[in-house]
Amino acid sequence: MTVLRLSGLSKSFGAKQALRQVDLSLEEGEVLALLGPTGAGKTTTLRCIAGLEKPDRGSVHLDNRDVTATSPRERDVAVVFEGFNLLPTLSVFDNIAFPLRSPVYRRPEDEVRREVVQAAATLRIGHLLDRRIEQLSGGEKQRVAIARALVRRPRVYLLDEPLSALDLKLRESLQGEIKAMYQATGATVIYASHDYPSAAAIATRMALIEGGRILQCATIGEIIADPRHASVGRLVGSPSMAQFPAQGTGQGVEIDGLPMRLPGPGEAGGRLLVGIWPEDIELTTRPTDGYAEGRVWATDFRGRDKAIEVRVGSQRFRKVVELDLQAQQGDPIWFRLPPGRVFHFDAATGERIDHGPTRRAA
Amino acid sequence: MTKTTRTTWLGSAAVALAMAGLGGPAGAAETLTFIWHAGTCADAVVNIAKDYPDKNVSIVPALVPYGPEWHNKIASEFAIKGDGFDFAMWDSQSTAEFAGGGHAYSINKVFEESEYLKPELFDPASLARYGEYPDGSGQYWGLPINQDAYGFMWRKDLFEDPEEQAAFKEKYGKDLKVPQTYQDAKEIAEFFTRPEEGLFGWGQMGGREYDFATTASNSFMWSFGGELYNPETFEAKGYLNSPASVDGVQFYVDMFEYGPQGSQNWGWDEVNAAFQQGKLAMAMQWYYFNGSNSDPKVNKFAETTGFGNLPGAIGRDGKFRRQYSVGGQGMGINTYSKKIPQLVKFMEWYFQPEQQKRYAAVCQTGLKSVLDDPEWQGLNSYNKHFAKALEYTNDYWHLPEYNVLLDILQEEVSNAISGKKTVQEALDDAAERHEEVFEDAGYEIVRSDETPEVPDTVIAPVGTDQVVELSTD
Amino acid sequence: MRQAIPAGRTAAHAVPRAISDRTICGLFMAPALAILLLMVAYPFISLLYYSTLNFSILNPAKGSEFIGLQNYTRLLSRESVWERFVFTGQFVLATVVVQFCVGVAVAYAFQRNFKGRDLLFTIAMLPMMLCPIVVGFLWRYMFNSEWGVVNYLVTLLGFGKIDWLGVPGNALWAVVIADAWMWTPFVILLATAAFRGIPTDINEAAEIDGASPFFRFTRVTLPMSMPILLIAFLLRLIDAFKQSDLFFAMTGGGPGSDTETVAFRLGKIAFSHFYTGQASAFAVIMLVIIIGLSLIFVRLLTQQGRQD
Amino acid sequence: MARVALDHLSVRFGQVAAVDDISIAFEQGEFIVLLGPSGCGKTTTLRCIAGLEQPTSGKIFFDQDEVSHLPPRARQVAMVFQFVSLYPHLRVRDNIAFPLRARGEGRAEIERKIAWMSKIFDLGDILHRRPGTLPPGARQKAALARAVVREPRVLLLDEPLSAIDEQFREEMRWELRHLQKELGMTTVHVTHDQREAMSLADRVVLMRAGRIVQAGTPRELFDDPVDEFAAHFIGSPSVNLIDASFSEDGVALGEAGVPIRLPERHLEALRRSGLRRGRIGIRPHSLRPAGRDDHAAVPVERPIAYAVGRERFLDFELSGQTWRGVLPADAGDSLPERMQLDPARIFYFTPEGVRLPVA
Repeated sequence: MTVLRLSGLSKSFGAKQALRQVDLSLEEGEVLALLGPTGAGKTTTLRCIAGLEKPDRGSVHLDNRDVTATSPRERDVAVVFEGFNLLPTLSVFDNIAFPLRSPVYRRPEDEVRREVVQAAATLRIGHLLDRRIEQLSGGEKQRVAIARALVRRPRVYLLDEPLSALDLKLRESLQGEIKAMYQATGATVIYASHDYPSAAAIATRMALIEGGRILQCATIGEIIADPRHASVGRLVGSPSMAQFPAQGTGQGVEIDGLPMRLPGPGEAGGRLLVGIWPEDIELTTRPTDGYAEGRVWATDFRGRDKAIEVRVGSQRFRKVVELDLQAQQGDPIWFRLPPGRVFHFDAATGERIDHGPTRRAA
Repeated sequence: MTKTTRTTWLGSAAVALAMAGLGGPAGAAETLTFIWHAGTCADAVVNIAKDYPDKNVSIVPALVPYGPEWHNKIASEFAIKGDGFDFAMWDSQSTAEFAGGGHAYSINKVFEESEYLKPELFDPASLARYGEYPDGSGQYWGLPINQDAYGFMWRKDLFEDPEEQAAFKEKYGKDLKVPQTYQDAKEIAEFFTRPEEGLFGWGQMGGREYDFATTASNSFMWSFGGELYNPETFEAKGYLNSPASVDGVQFYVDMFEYGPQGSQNWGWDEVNAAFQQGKLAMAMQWYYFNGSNSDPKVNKFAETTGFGNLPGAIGRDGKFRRQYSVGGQGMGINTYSKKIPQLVKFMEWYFQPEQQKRYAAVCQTGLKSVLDDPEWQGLNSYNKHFAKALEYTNDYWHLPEYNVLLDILQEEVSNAISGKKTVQEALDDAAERHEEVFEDAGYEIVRSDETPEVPDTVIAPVGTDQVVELSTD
Repeated sequence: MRQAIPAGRTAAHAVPRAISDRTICGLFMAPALAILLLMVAYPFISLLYYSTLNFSILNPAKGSEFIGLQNYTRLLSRESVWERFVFTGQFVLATVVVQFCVGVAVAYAFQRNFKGRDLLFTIAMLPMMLCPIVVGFLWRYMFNSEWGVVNYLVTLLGFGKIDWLGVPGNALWAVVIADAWMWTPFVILLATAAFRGIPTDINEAAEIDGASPFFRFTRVTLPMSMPILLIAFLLRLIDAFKQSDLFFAMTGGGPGSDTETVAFRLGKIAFSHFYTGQASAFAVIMLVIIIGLSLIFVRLLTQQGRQD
Repeated sequence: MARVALDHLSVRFGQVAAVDDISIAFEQGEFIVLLGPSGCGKTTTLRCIAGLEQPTSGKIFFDQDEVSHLPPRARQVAMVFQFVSLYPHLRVRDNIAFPLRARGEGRAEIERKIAWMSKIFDLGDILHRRPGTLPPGARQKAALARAVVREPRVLLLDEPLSAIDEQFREEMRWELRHLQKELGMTTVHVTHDQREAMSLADRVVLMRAGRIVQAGTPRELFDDPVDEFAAHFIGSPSVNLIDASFSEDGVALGEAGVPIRLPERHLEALRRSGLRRGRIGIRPHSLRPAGRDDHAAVPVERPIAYAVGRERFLDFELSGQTWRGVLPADAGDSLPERMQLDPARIFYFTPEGVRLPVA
């Protein structure tokens, strides 16, 4: 069942176009990540859904009801913002209980208690219920904020970068908790983030947004197999997609500054971007036929493996490699782009110009 | 709030309301507020008023420092027609300003309504000085409550020291005695001016504040036969800058040579302080301060301080005149006060001789019967001189614009003292500016063909051919 | 204002569409605007009105005559008035410069940790809390040329006694000293706040960069505290421009009228002479000057902001 | 560039030893990261090297020169701070010129060095802008340029990346790593972020309570932690840990006493230690679906599988605790019943947290 549907949502603030024709729909129990860089329109989208912002055009449907013109309290959604917006004067318990005591959702007090305790247990903050907000750490506050949204059991949860203020370890543990929470309650969630790993860890589907436009909305597997836009490639993956400015020759594609000719769709003289997921780039530490020579610009040790950045002229890419690969900064390295694994994008618009998924699916 | 407490609360509110309603004026304490400058006399009024038989009435002082703030406070209240005070002691010259603006309550009405308060209780001169406006109209706006005049004090120990007397005789060829003329005073002042000993001959005020310089210089000006203006023709030119006026002010300015450095900007406080520290052989000072200057706790030379009247001067017409500034305040009533009947009752009590005698022990009463009383005259060394002094006092403009005129004259005299202008220039400028004020205020200036060298002969007493000596005991 | 509109919109969703957001905004702001109008605009307009009249509030019976800009032309054509502005300018310049030199230096000294610093700081703040008239009389006695403590110190140093208050040039400095004594604490306070607002990191960074204390002060501390110091400077400037109490108590404006500031003169015209019309015109002129000064500083501040 | 040596360095604040008798040397050109939780003494150590803090005892050497008590100005070090690394009132070029002017260098020399820095750090576009108008990454790059421009003997970095958004932080790590190697400067970097430490360091110095817990390459710390603290602090996702009881028969995990078969050589070592109880740790990436060999395997209860990018994780319960392992990318939808610990990568800890050598 479709819980939420956005159609043709547009919104501008003065000269700034925040949203352009945003279409999205969300099925019951689905967790959708809204992934995009800062300023892409994530927060505005969430605010339109919550009713905190009125779109200039387009509509918001909740359970097939047009709610575009209704006030936030008439919509059954809960929002967790990047900040904590908790009430510092109240205890943790009272903060979580707050929505249940508000006029719209008023419940009997024993039921309130039950719900609060249960939500607190889900987020492992049962022992904090009597504390005051100011005594909590950042991670604890964030859990309280999530519990406060959880307790009301709304139709849709809107999480706006709820983890970006936290450090890595805390973020990882909260990711798990948010996952556990929605799996346990079957909640419908939109999770807005600029951080691909955390979005990927939580979401079943991803909507990639940039410049107020939805570039693609699909499962991660689908996105990897068939990225629709150059920006999608830059937003997804860790490291993200390698992209090389290139030129069409009529017969194929020539990557700028590299002795590499690849089959491709480019017209003669057309500018394009050749994209490839780093995992598909083949490397070797010895000069090899058909491989281009680059230089290791920097390395990044990641515990179980390491990433390297390779540069040749103005071209560069990053790739995770085995720890044992002998590649120190400044070392030469040889690489190859297997032809079946590359995508072609229009250099000016970023649109894909070849069609269909590559052979390989995730 | 529980039900019981609410009932109780309502109950007590009702009682309170009922009390307020029933009590009325009889139950409520009445306060009569007055404005004055802080000091012994204001304290005396408050102290005496504590014994006022009607215990429902209390007298509340609203005191300000002496100076313009005091005038301005009264004036500001009048400007908004407020009843922030019921009565006030204002300077003699302010009567015109406040009565002219219609803010003062007529004392003639008080005389009519009261059984006791009548003009005869006061010296006619005092009454005129502290309450009459316009001059000679018989319309009174204040009662003399604190009479004051410029007086004179000197160090008897110095004057009576045989060595000093001999030295003086040696130098000036005459006896050292308390001066009766400024000409004499100047020689004595010169004689006692010994900066290396920390002793100076003469102390006088010259400060720019309020009326400090003007009241002092006027005393000289009048004694030399000068005048501020001609009240008939409203000429200031030819009067304020007449040769006689210039003589007087010049003499005043010259006298600073016999005072300590910086005394050019002294006020009464500095004159007192310097005298009390024994730095001055002679000083001109208001009678008002004699109370404290004769107090050994305040003045370590109190026992050997002589109090008396200021010298006079022999003017360029050869006549002797002795005139000095009147001080002190009249007591006026705020016409916007809502408590005038209660106030008049209080005044009837306060102006009884019994109360006034108590008052006169520290301040200068205006009640004739007390002033004439030998008992009061003998109370200290200066009361008898004060009774005499009133005959020689003079006052400046009784015009509503006096404050502007005063400020101009203060400025110009101050310019002369500091040497920024010569006395002639300063008085020329002052006369010019005064006439502008007169014109702005709508007075018609009738220009005479000729102006007198010594204006005093035209509009006031001519003076005497002989020096009229006053007692210095 | 942009901030307020979305909030208004949100509220508007719940109510019938008959009233627009803008109207609601207006309705909410109306009481505040009315109060502002009453508190600021009314007195100002009546000030402007009075400034065109020949009128004394103490003598209303005499009536008020409309005389256009005569009050202004009269004031501005009088040399003595211009002299007052020149003197006031000298005073303002002198006192504010002294206050800032001393205040900033003392505040800088207070940045160091030493024993009794807090107590000393509190004591240093005291003069600011006193009533200006009291301060005036205090200094009047201290500057008394015969027995004042200042001349005592001067003679101890082997100089002759100075007539502090009787000579215009000296009197200016005497009042500057008194004014600076009273208001330097304000500069210390704001400068201290400004200095403390500079992150320790910045100073440490400069120290590591090899900067000497003086170099650090002039290149880091001072420029970084400039916005607050500018505000303090403006406040002190306006306040000094309005100074009259100290002159009233210390010199009475004398000798002559040489140490009358414009505010002192205004006070006299308004509340001693009760030339209400002329005083209103004078007040308008002063106001224009103060607004002009403020605008200069607002521009400086926004310029600084824009550069960041 | 200098070799930096700390010799029995201690800093006390009252009764508290912020730095407690540290001796270590940093080689010329080495990228050292001081890592640890807040209050471990890493920042104090850095500040001692800078001269902003005075050691209570001990000495600091730059090459042969003892600098322990020299003022910061005299040490020729450069430092980049966490929050305010640039003077906000100065343009980028004046920021870079600041240390040169502070030392009174000539105008031409200053111009030359600004040009040099601009080239290395690619600052062309931002030289004339003020820090407030710059994105955080560019700001820190300019801060680095300011630090490096006067060729310090040591470059000190006090959490320079922690105030930057995660987005930019990753980029800055790459830049920093590259530049440090490029310039070959002895660099001491302080952070509490193990990811950053691993990424940047030639050698990580892990600190706790004023002492050095372990110093070594990132890989040494990851693969061979000296104690439970080090094992836990380093690595993301975190190491799985569980209480274990050791007996003659074998090893049982958690309160539920889940038995686990371990290699004989491990049991032998445990027996030799005489311990009855302890803890066992395994990193998620060393925990994979068990093959036919049931050696070192644990049962999977309540599994939740999820993907992060192309990696798939499996969270499951083991005796009431959540453990995390990885699933191969090519595994289907069916979840394993047992997960296997890579025997070579099991950590054994005493109840006090000290690592038992087993292998």
